[in-house]
Amino acid sequence: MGINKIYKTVEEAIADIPDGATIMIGGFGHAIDRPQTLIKALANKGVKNLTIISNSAGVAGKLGIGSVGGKPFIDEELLVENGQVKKVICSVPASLVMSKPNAFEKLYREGKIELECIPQGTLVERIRAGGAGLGGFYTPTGVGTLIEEGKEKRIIEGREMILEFALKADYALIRAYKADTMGNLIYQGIMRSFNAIMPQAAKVAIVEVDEIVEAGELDPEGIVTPGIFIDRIVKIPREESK
Amino acid sequence: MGINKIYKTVEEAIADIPDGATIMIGGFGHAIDRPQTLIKALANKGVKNLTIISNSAGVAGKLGIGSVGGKPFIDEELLVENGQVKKVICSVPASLVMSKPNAFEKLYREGKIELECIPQGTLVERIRAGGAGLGGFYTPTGVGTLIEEGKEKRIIEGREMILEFALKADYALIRAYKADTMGNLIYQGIMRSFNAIMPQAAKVAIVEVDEIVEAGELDPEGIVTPGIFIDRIVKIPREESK
Amino acid sequence: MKERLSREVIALRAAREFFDGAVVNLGGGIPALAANFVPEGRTVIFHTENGALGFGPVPRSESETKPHLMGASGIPFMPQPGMCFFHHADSFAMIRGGHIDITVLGALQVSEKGDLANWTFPKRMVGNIGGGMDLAFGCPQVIVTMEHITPSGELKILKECTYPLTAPRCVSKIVTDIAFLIVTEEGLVLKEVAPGWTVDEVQAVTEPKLIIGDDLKEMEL
Amino acid sequence: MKERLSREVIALRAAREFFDGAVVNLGGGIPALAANFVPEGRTVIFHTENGALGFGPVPRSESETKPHLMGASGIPFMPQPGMCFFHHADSFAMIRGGHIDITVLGALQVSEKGDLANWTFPKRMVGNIGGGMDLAFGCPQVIVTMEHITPSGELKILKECTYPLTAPRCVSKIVTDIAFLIVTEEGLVLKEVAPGWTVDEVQAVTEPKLIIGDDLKEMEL
Repeated sequence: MGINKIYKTVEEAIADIPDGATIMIGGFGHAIDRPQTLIKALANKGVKNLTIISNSAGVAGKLGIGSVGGKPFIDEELLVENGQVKKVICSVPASLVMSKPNAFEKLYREGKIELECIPQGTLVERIRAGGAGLGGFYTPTGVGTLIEEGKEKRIIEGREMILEFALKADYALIRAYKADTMGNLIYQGIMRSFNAIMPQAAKVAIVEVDEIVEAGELDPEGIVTPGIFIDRIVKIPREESK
Repeated sequence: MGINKIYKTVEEAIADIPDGATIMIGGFGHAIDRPQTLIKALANKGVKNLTIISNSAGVAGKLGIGSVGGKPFIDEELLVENGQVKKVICSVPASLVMSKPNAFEKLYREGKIELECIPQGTLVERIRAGGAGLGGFYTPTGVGTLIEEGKEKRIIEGREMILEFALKADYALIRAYKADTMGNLIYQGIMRSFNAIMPQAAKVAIVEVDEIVEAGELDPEGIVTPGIFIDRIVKIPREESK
Repeated sequence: MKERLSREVIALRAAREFFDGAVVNLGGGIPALAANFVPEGRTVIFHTENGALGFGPVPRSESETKPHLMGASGIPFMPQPGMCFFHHADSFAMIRGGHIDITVLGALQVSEKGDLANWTFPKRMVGNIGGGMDLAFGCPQVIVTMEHITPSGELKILKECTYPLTAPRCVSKIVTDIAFLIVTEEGLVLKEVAPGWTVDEVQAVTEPKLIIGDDLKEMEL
Repeated sequence: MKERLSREVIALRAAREFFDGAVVNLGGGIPALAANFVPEGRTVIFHTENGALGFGPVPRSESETKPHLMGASGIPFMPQPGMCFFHHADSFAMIRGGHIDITVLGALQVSEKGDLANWTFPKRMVGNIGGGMDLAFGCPQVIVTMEHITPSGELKILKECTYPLTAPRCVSKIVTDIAFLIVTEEGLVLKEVAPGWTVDEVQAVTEPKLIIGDDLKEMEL
């Protein structure tokens, strides 16, 4: 009678993530949009050699930028600091405050972590392409900058463009507001960001939500992420999220 | 204090569409999702040499396929039949019932109209690319079929793909359910189809809706088409739509 | 003449391939009928390319028919808990991205390699590609449902398709009015024959040499 | 020393460029302050790349601050009628597609051709590209707000940028603490000087030769 997608704990939900996995981590960089509890569980699990695809390499949480009252929160910096990450593909690798370098910068200067730093719009479009079965796309963003180095270019309709390729992952860890039992998701305000794009591009998508309701309780016109993209749901009210 | 987007009549809303314009026409092919009143006004206006980008060349309306009770409705066949169309870019050019050929087929056999027939997913993705500032994309759809003729191919991640280019238009004519005064739109059920994708790719987007409400009356979490994409709104309750 | 399976029974046999939790898109014609035959105990999520997922059955009366609840073939559907809607770009991202597990499509011709031809033929100057090509390329499992031969007796299961292809090597299973076959690297494997039909009779109306499945049986209806 | 314009006044001058109905994205720092100075009688729709359009002003107290109503720079906003939300792919489709009319960005360097450098510099091994590059490439009008020179006195308006570019030839207007300039095919045109500043004084801290606008005037504050 359909697949049960509801997991009691984040530990169970991430139990099969192996060393060397490629993991997309959702959100933009605010306390409310990050899957903090899933990240923490991944840190506790201690898996290594991860490739992280995310907007940032963990730049805002410790500084409390993007939370009400400037309260620190968890982001992928925890994984980077733990030495669990081999490579980060992101648009914001360094601290937002130059005088307070983050874990990524320190490891990067020591040559202990790899980086692919790309424009945010290119990053999210590469993820969308991965989920949409496309191989790649031509974008104007980055022509005439360091970003074009080593990339194919062509002129389309008189404008020079760069070829960028699709990104996929083994897992996506995301945060949403409410899920129904089928995995349909809604968000609140700015929570959609990368959360509503990454599940499509991952083999297994795991979401932490404030609330799980019965199928039919969410307005069909308001569902943002169709349940077919979501594999595992864990209820973590935001006040307990960490 | 912001731009007034509300037009009293469809005639005023389409008054500046010139001969030779490229026009996207929204909907999929059902009575409820087509901008019937705008199409009719365009037919009455008599502009010529149009390039139409739409899911079909007008295949369902006269047959009443896709309406409650099989009641005939208006689609782009009216423009084709009138001899107003130079070229159609679509995925469904011919009648759905072989024994009842449509206006497009007759003109096409006489060499009086041009056709670019492409897969529906490629069509909508080309329109999305146009609205999203991308030049083109690689898709697997069509490799090894007539569709690949004359197109560049390359292998990405072991899979052969075709290069397809972005589509843009001078105007988009679409149908939605409700608009607010800022042009934010919501739809009902299957109405989104091409309607929610074409405005982004057109210089001027014109929508006919059942109802116009004040800004703030639509749930911000439920808005499907942001108002920044919409230029002109005309209220045409669906029972009067034709 | 032997009795051939009705369109409904072809659809019923195809529907047995729907696994629990499968996301399924049905083409028009025989495929659309499969919605009525989902095996008991399995939940199937139906997708229509014009922008809905998880919708319910066909309404029983016109009074229950809503103009905004209608699938791609023009067949209306009822609302169902968990249903949702989306635009065409998202809909075909689902299809091309491999998120629709199974599609059931009609066919004009199918080759032993699993090539599918279902959108046009040489005499028709203009064919409708529609959404079928994306479905054939994008869905992990493509099931063809069709009559085994044309009304005028021409073969439809061929060594090579002679009509323009919808997609090469995409079909995994074929349900006809006399047989159920699967496409393998080695060729077409005959898995089931319709009641009363023999292997030789099926082979006689099938151009490529059939491989006889070890577990060949009469179709259970 | 002469008085330089405050960060608020730089932002105020930039905001005068917002036309009625404009869709505007503001970067962090001085640009973000421009939200407070939309000229009376004009409606501006603000966009934030983390997924909101048409939101209202900064809340006056923490009790009015909601965690889900916060812009890209971490600055909270109030709801406003007509506001809407969307995901990142849609947000950057808006930006790259030219649907955001104006962006106001900070800069490390700007060239006389309108090249912008604002994401990194050689000594910093790791820079943050973020959403700025898409904004610089995608928005029809890029307005730079910044101090005219660095705290240590280095020039920022140059013949050629020496730092890695964010985008070439993208800047259309520059508002600094001593001048308002526009980028033209012929070069940088000085349109306004801050109260008390002379053309020569502005030229002295600007590497490229300035073209003096016919209508050059003192900035009205």
